[in-house]
Amino acid sequence: MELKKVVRDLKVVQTIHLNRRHFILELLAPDKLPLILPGQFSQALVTGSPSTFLRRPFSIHSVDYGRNTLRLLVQIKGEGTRHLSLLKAGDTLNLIYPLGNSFSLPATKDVLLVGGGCGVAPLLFLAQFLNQNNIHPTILLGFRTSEEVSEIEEYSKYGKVLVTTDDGTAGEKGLVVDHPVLQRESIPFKKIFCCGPDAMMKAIARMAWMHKTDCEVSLENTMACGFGVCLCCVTPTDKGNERVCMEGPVFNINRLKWR
Amino acid sequence: MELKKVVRDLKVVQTIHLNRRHFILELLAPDKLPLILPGQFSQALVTGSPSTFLRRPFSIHSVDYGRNTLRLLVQIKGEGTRHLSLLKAGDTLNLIYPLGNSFSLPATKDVLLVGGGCGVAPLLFLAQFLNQNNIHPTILLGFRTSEEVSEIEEYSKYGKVLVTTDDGTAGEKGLVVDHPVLQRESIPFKKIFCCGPDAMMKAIARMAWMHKTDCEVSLENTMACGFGVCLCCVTPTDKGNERVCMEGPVFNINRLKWR
Amino acid sequence: MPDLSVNIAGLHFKNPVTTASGTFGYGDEFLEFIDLGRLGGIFVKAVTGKNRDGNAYPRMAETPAGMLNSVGLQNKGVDHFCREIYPRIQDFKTNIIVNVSGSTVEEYVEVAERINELEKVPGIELNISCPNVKLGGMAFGTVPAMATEVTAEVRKVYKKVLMVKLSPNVTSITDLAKAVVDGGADAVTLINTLLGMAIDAERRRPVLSTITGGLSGPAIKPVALRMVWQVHKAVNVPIVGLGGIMNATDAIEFILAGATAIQVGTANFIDPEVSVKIADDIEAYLVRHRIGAVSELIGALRTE
Amino acid sequence: MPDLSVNIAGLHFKNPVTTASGTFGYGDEFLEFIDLGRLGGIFVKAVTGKNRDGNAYPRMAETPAGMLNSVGLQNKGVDHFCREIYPRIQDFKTNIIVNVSGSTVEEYVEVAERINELEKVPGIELNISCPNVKLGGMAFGTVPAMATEVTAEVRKVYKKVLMVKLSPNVTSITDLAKAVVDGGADAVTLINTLLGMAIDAERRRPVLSTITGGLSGPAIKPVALRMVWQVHKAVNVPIVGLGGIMNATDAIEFILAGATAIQVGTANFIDPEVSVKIADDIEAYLVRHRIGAVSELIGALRTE
Ligand SMILES: Cc1cc2nc3c(=O)[nH]c(=O)nc-3n(C[C@H](O)[C@H](O)[C@H](O)COP(=O)(O)OP(=O)(O)OC[C@H]3O[C@@H](n4cnc5c(N)ncnc54)[C@H](O)[C@@H]3O)c2cc1C
Ligand SMILES: Cc1cc2nc3c(=O)[nH]c(=O)nc-3n(C[C@H](O)[C@H](O)[C@H](O)COP(=O)(O)OP(=O)(O)OC[C@H]3O[C@@H](n4cnc5c(N)ncnc54)[C@H](O)[C@@H]3O)c2cc1C
Ligand SMILES: Cc1cc2nc3c(=O)[nH]c(=O)nc-3n(C[C@H](O)[C@H](O)[C@H](O)COP(=O)(O)O)c2cc1C
Ligand SMILES: Cc1cc2nc3c(=O)[nH]c(=O)nc-3n(C[C@H](O)[C@H](O)[C@H](O)COP(=O)(O)O)c2cc1C
Ligand code: FES
Ligand code: FES
Repeated sequence: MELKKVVRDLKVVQTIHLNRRHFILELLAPDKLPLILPGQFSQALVTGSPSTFLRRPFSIHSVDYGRNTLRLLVQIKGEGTRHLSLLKAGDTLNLIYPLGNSFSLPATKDVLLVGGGCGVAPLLFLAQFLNQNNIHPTILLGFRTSEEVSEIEEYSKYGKVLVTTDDGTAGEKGLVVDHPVLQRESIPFKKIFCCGPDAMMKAIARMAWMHKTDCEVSLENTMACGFGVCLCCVTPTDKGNERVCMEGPVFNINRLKWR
Repeated sequence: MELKKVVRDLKVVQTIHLNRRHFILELLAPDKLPLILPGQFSQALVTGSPSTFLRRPFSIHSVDYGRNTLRLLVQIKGEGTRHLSLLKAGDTLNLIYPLGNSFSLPATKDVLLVGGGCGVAPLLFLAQFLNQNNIHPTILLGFRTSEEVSEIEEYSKYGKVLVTTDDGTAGEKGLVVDHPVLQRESIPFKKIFCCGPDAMMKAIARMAWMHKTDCEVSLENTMACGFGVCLCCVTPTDKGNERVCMEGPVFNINRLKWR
Repeated sequence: MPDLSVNIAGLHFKNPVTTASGTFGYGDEFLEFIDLGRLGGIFVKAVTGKNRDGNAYPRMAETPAGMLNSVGLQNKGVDHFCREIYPRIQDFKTNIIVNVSGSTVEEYVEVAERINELEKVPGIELNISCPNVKLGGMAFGTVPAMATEVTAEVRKVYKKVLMVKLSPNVTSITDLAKAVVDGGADAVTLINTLLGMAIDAERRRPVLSTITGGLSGPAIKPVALRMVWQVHKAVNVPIVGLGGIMNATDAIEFILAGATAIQVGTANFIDPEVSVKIADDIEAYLVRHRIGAVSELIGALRTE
Repeated sequence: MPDLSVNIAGLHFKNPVTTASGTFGYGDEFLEFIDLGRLGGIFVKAVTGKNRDGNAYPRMAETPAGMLNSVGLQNKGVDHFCREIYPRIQDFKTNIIVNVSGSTVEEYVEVAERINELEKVPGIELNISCPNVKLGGMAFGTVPAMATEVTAEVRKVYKKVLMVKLSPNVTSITDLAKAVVDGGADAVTLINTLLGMAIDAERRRPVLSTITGGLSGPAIKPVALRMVWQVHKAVNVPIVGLGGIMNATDAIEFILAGATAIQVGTANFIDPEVSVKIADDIEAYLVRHRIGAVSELIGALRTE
């Protein structure tokens, strides 16, 4: 399979509303899916929203090469995502995909995935991929409240799932970084993959540095193109300003200027 | 009943697709309809069309005070009208209405209504109104082709209907102004009401002048507001530049600078 | 309840929401839609010395997130305004500001002098920026020395609040703002329309009778915000900000950039009730952010 | 089949559709999407004398029908361009034009001299208009005498097609166009971005790290069209027109206003295949209107 970017009209197979703020779009590709790696994302064209001019980036949540479908997990933030939430089976969504680099295949089996908010999106696909490589990660997911806890059975297929909620209505109360599994003298992980709000990723990065654990994060940024030509999405790294949509979205924390 | 302009969300009762280019929106008002006069129009807010910024003007096609509904007859021209054609029962359409002046009640019973294209829209309501005042007009309607001939039974309730089509596939072949009823030495009408493309109205006006027949036309123009404040929609009259949306859309041809 | 009032050169506005000249008629067309008493003020359509027919039609073209107009100062002249319009609108419970235009310094002065006599008009807005009249606004609004001159001459005869409305079609908006402040302006209004053009590709013709026209609406908001911000840092008089304001969020952006009051223009065409909604929603914003007075937001953009 | 080719100062373009600097990378990112050989030309990202990191992020804000950017000429310098990029792109079957930027006349001259040596680059576009670099473009692009000077100095060392890209943030675009033609420009490109600003009302902060940035997209199309039209009437060199072109209709509007070629900018972000579609649809327009050659449309707006 070729790793080639394409622009395609995908057909909405179903829209699964997980809760008031989150939904899944299952999309059928018109031709054979290209090879997609965990951590890669797509740029979705929102139609019918007068205030949405540019495409919107979403991680690939899962891929089914057999059925030629992929899923996006979307959190409703503003007008663009609200319009996407109105899509119904049979509607069309134009995507550019797959974009960006990917999480790396770790050389260890002691792997932790940490996700928060819509940052959980790429982790399902990553967990699946790790399983295919005989790695059964621990998966730590942070949600606002019990109502938003979702897809736990899905994640559980690929590893042990731990949950935190801000209000303690499910799992441990607090932030992901406060979860007991990370509050030990030495944590049982040699590699962490993290995706979520900036503050969360920075907290996890500090912890990883403290424990000298290798860690990759998937950054967000403001994107105009998503395929490397506008230079709007840069982040400072050891090589200067790099594009989050091309050299990223996944970066090893040691390459970032976060210390 | 008060003649007052209002801004209202109306509910779509049904969308009747007459042919590929024309449809009727039947709309239910949320509160008692204000008094609406024949020739008045509404300004419709098109949502979900990124290229449609301003409202779109449409004549009131008919009014049912009993059921508190009104109808618009719309011809698909560009993105705005295309989006309106997608409206379904239960959807909402925001209107400002009723706007503009109206056709006058004639002092004669020998009345001809002439309409072409989407200019037929206000004539149904006018015919209804004339009937209520014991006038049974002759109604001459011009269409492109037989496929677009529609609502003849509706018009027939209020007067005798004559039809022309550009291609002769229904009624007389040719333009409305070429219809035999107008090709006589003296035409049997003392008052003409006309609405349609500019060229058509000017041809009818020339004919009316020739026969010394009184004639009112309903003008189109480019409108930004529709209620008299932007001065974008003026037409030259005997009183200088007048607003088509306030002093019009209906003008007696003698007041226009068409000669 | 937060304090929504603002003050421009001693003139009290019950809230910062006013309406832009040329988009609000003389206010009375809006009586069917809103209670004018809920607005901080209204800026009525441009008044010139003599009757003007304005430009030929078509005068309007829709553009992406905006519109072009080439109305061209159509009005019946200052006499007619004082005799026919003023009596009709003088008792509105809001500040009535008259937009004063002209083709010569003398015409500006003549109109300002006449408006000065109208007891219930507490201020004027000198429109030195209308891009539509050939012998008119453009030059005054783009050459600082001329802007200073026309402002200074009007200042001599006009005793109440004098605002000057600037054109955005200039290399340096701050130079123009400084120029009119030097001429004696109490406040500056910005921005007027950007000069633009629309073409009908099918007919291969310009859409407007005048070929070019003034661009307004959300499309110009980023430019307007930038100019308000630049002028706020450059001069020390209050700013009335406008350009593409469609809702309270937009309005607050202008206030944060440095505007003391804002004007709602093109948005009135799409929703004639929007100005009052904006005033309500600004209040809601203040409550939500626990801000006691809207005046605390003026120029309060955090740039550290 | 209508003739789509156009000619700028002797340089042949197979069709009038090119891509705008800063929105098309170095072209190679588009190889996955389109056949570059179907384009008239590509204008690659700005090249400066030395490496530039560009501005801090956030560098982008979405606006009504447009966007602001404050990328700020990020590039690795002319050495790197000649050594690393040029070999990679030199065999594209289209005109490769290099966008040349700088902070001083010397820097412009240095870069132009180096690019002059690159056999397969038939022209440069002097970017005297980038509003993002403090010590940079702005001044050259807004003061006619400086625009003439930098163009004339570059003209001395640059032997192929010299285009100069103008800033729209000026009172008189025709004065600037005349200035660069006086300096020896073979063609002018217009427009670059309008200077704008975006504010996040909730956080009460500017959206961009640089506070202000360059506005592009459909929002600016009316201003761009107007400037192309004005310049077309004022100077006698070919114009490359751009600003908000999203489809062939937009492109034809620019050509009717006076552009010999057009550039597709921001639209590439929304549809990376759009430039080729525009070329196809221009051809369809010509067929539909029975026009034998696109060159017949240049400046062919009917204004009588
Ligand atoms: C590489 C990448 C992958 C992403 N993957 C996912 C995903 O799988 N699922 C998901 O739900 N979201 C994801 N996001 C975020 C998503 O793109 C934004 O939430 C979305 O673009 C918001 O669009 P909107 O029109 O609804 O909101 P807007 O109206 O554009 O914005 C609403 C609010 O959200 C903020 N916002 C908008 N875009 C971003 C952004 N990129 N980063 C931070 N804040 C932003 C705005 O400042 C504003 O306050 C991803 C972003 C990136 C860059
Ligand atoms: C007072 C009044 C009453 C009207 N009543 C009706 C009615 O009852 N039914 C109906 O179908 N239409 C009516 N129209 C015309 C209708 O408003 C336009 O067809 C509509 O606005 C087009 O919108 P759009 O977005 O589909 O097309 P756009 O994309 O805006 O335009 C498509 C094409 O139509 C042309 N066009 C657009 N608006 C007008 C206009 N106002 N006059 C002439 N050409 C125009 C444009 O130049 C363009 O070529 C009326 C217009 C006015 C002023
Ligand atoms: C139809 C129309 C007519 C206008 N007439 C005037 C005028 O007479 N005097 C004036 O100073 N500005 C006039 N303007 C400019 C507006 O007052 C305002 O400066 C501009 O539209 C930008 O604001 P907006 O984007 O909110 O509309 C007019 C604008 C429009 C759209
Ligand atoms: C992200 C971005 C980067 C740009 N970088 C450059 C540049 O390096 N040099 C330049 O001359 N113009 C640059 N521009 C301006 C564009 O080339 C073009 O002039 C402008 O965007 C208007 O055209 P558009 O509306 O079609 O995008 C840039 C524009 C954008 C959006
Ligand atoms: S979003 Fe354009 S380079 Fe990354
Ligand atoms: S459309 Fe605004 S005055 Fe008629």
